[in-house]
Amino acid sequence: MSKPDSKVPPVTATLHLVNKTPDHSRFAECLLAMGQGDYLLLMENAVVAVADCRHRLPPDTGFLVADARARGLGDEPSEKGPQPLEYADMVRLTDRFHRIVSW
Amino acid sequence: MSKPDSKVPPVTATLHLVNKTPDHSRFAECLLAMGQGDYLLLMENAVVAVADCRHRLPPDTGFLVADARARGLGDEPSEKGPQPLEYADMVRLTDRFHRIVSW
Amino acid sequence: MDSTPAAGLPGYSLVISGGLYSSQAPATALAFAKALVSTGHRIDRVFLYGEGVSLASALNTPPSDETDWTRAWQELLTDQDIPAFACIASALRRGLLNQQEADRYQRPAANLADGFVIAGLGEWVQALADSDRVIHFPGGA
Amino acid sequence: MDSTPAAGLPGYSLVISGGLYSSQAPATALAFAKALVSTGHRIDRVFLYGEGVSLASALNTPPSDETDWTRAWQELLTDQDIPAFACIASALRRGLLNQQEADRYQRPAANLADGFVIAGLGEWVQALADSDRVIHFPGGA
Amino acid sequence: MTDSAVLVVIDQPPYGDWQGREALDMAFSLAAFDRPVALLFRGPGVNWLRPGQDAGPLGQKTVSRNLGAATIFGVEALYADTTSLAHFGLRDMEPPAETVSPDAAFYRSFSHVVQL
Amino acid sequence: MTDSAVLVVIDQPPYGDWQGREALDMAFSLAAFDRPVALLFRGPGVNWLRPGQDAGPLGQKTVSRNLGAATIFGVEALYADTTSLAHFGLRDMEPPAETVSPDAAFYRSFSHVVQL
Repeated sequence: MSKPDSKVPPVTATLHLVNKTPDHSRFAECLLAMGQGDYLLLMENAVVAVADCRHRLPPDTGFLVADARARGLGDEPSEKGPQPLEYADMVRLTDRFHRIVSW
Repeated sequence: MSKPDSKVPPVTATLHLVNKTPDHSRFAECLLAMGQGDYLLLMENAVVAVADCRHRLPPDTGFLVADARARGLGDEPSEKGPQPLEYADMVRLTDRFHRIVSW
Repeated sequence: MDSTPAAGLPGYSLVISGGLYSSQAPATALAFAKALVSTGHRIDRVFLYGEGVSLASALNTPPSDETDWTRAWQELLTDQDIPAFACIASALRRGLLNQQEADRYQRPAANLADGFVIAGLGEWVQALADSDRVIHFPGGA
Repeated sequence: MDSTPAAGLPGYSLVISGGLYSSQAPATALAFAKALVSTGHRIDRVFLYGEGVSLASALNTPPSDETDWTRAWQELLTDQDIPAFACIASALRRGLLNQQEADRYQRPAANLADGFVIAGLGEWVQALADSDRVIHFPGGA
Repeated sequence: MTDSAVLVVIDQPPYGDWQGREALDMAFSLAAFDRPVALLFRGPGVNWLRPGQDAGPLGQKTVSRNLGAATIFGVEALYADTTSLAHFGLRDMEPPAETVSPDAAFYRSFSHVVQL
Repeated sequence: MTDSAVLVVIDQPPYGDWQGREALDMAFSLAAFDRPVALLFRGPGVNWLRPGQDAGPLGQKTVSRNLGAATIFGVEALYADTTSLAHFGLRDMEPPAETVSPDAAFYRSFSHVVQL
């Protein structure tokens, strides 16, 4: 099972938690607000973004497996694509990042 | 005070009630669904669309005066722009249109 | 307000699915309902669905300098003798119970405000059949 | 679940502002809270705000074959001895009252579920000061 | 498609809130009273039609079983917006739905359009 | 701008729901406890800053009076997104706010960012 990179991010970096669909204005706002070293976690309705051809997701993107499976989306890690995460992986992320923004 | 045209619309025509901001996906969906003879009524948060330079509103558009005044928007009728409507004018619209769709 | 419906005008039902503080729906619907009444229209029924059932709680306690939308609606419903229904499935999930449902599910209290009745979606289907116009006031988010 | 917080791990507070049926927030927050507990983290407090107060109603009555999120949260709060607060301003407007507020405003009943306390925004400010992480679970619409 | 049918629209993905389920209940209710009704999945709502859903780990019931029974219970038609299907990379649909590009003419073919 | 300040974001117009008011209450609460806090108006939320509001006919209290007191009550700064102001044709702001183009660096200058 793939895990978020466990090295500690720079103190300025931000973990972005998004639970809105890609059609919601907050989704695009979040992508605009992402900087170097940031991580994007897709939760709840936002997981449908992994199948959405309209948005290019940042390299450091994960999605909650439980939300994805519920919505019939694969949980196989891909070489470059978003990484499947369990809730415990989400805890590892929130442990690592000092600044966590919910969108 | 300007009133919606009181002639009876064709039976196929639709009155569209929109209460979402222009940034909400339903707003654009509504504009796409409008046809000949339809009327667009901006309500609640949707009234900010009268000040929004991004959307071209259809010629037959009205907005609720109470919602516009609350949000600091003018209620003067303009030659071509959206028409200010009281709730009683909204009733005249819903009387006239047989098909009314809320977005 | 004139409470005698004029002949020839369409009869209305109103559906409110926007929540009390998550939307403006109950307030807009009330202003529209008053305009209907004052122009001599008949309001057949009001149906609360989804988040809209929040309007019908007897426990809503806004600060005294804010509008009490539940009470304002109750006054119109009583004055004009308009039946108002809260969908039972929406209501139970969201903690809106009359005494009968509170007893049935052994909950500690009932909180349905006077003037509202718990009923099924059949009342909405009936509104579509009975009323010339069914106007929907959804949430706005 | 291991209930002994490990030294050196950050302490958490959770803020839920998404409603019970208008969002997935209470459910996601619960899954996350359980993951925190099972990995040895401390949860300092839970704060319900805005539509999020809907979780704390003792009258929520989902069908018996659906998850009862209020009860599921109560179990975690009790097991782990986590204080949970519902913002008083959000709660009163939305018809969530403890006995004291029901008496004060002469409302017919109280409906605050066991395990939750009515409190001011100061509890949230305190969470920002006390906890290493404050995770917010908003509505999703 | 009956010209007096009600169209119920679902435009949010499943499981994120109760809106889609309550829209579905409206459709089933109409069908139960023998009123013609159809469903339209639009925008992120097309994700209701994605095969292989399992909401058990979320503590919810999987909606596809309900939806699969729609036509059995009397829902006349299921429609899915072609553009939205493409956006979300949906080729197979479960249950199958008729693809449409909803425009004024489409919405006008129904007596009522319900969007929660 | 203090680097440990909390940023509270408002991105919906006033009066349509209670979200903005409850966000404002959060900001005022922080200020009351002497915690540094700033407000950002973004998207349709910039309409909070439009002069001449009167919500009386809606049965609500006008928010601009509250908002005007923000700096008096200790809110450190009011920011408004430049692009959103242009979208909604806002030139005058009441109360005045500092225009910004919020990007990663902007959000990173705050210890917490709160969006209801």
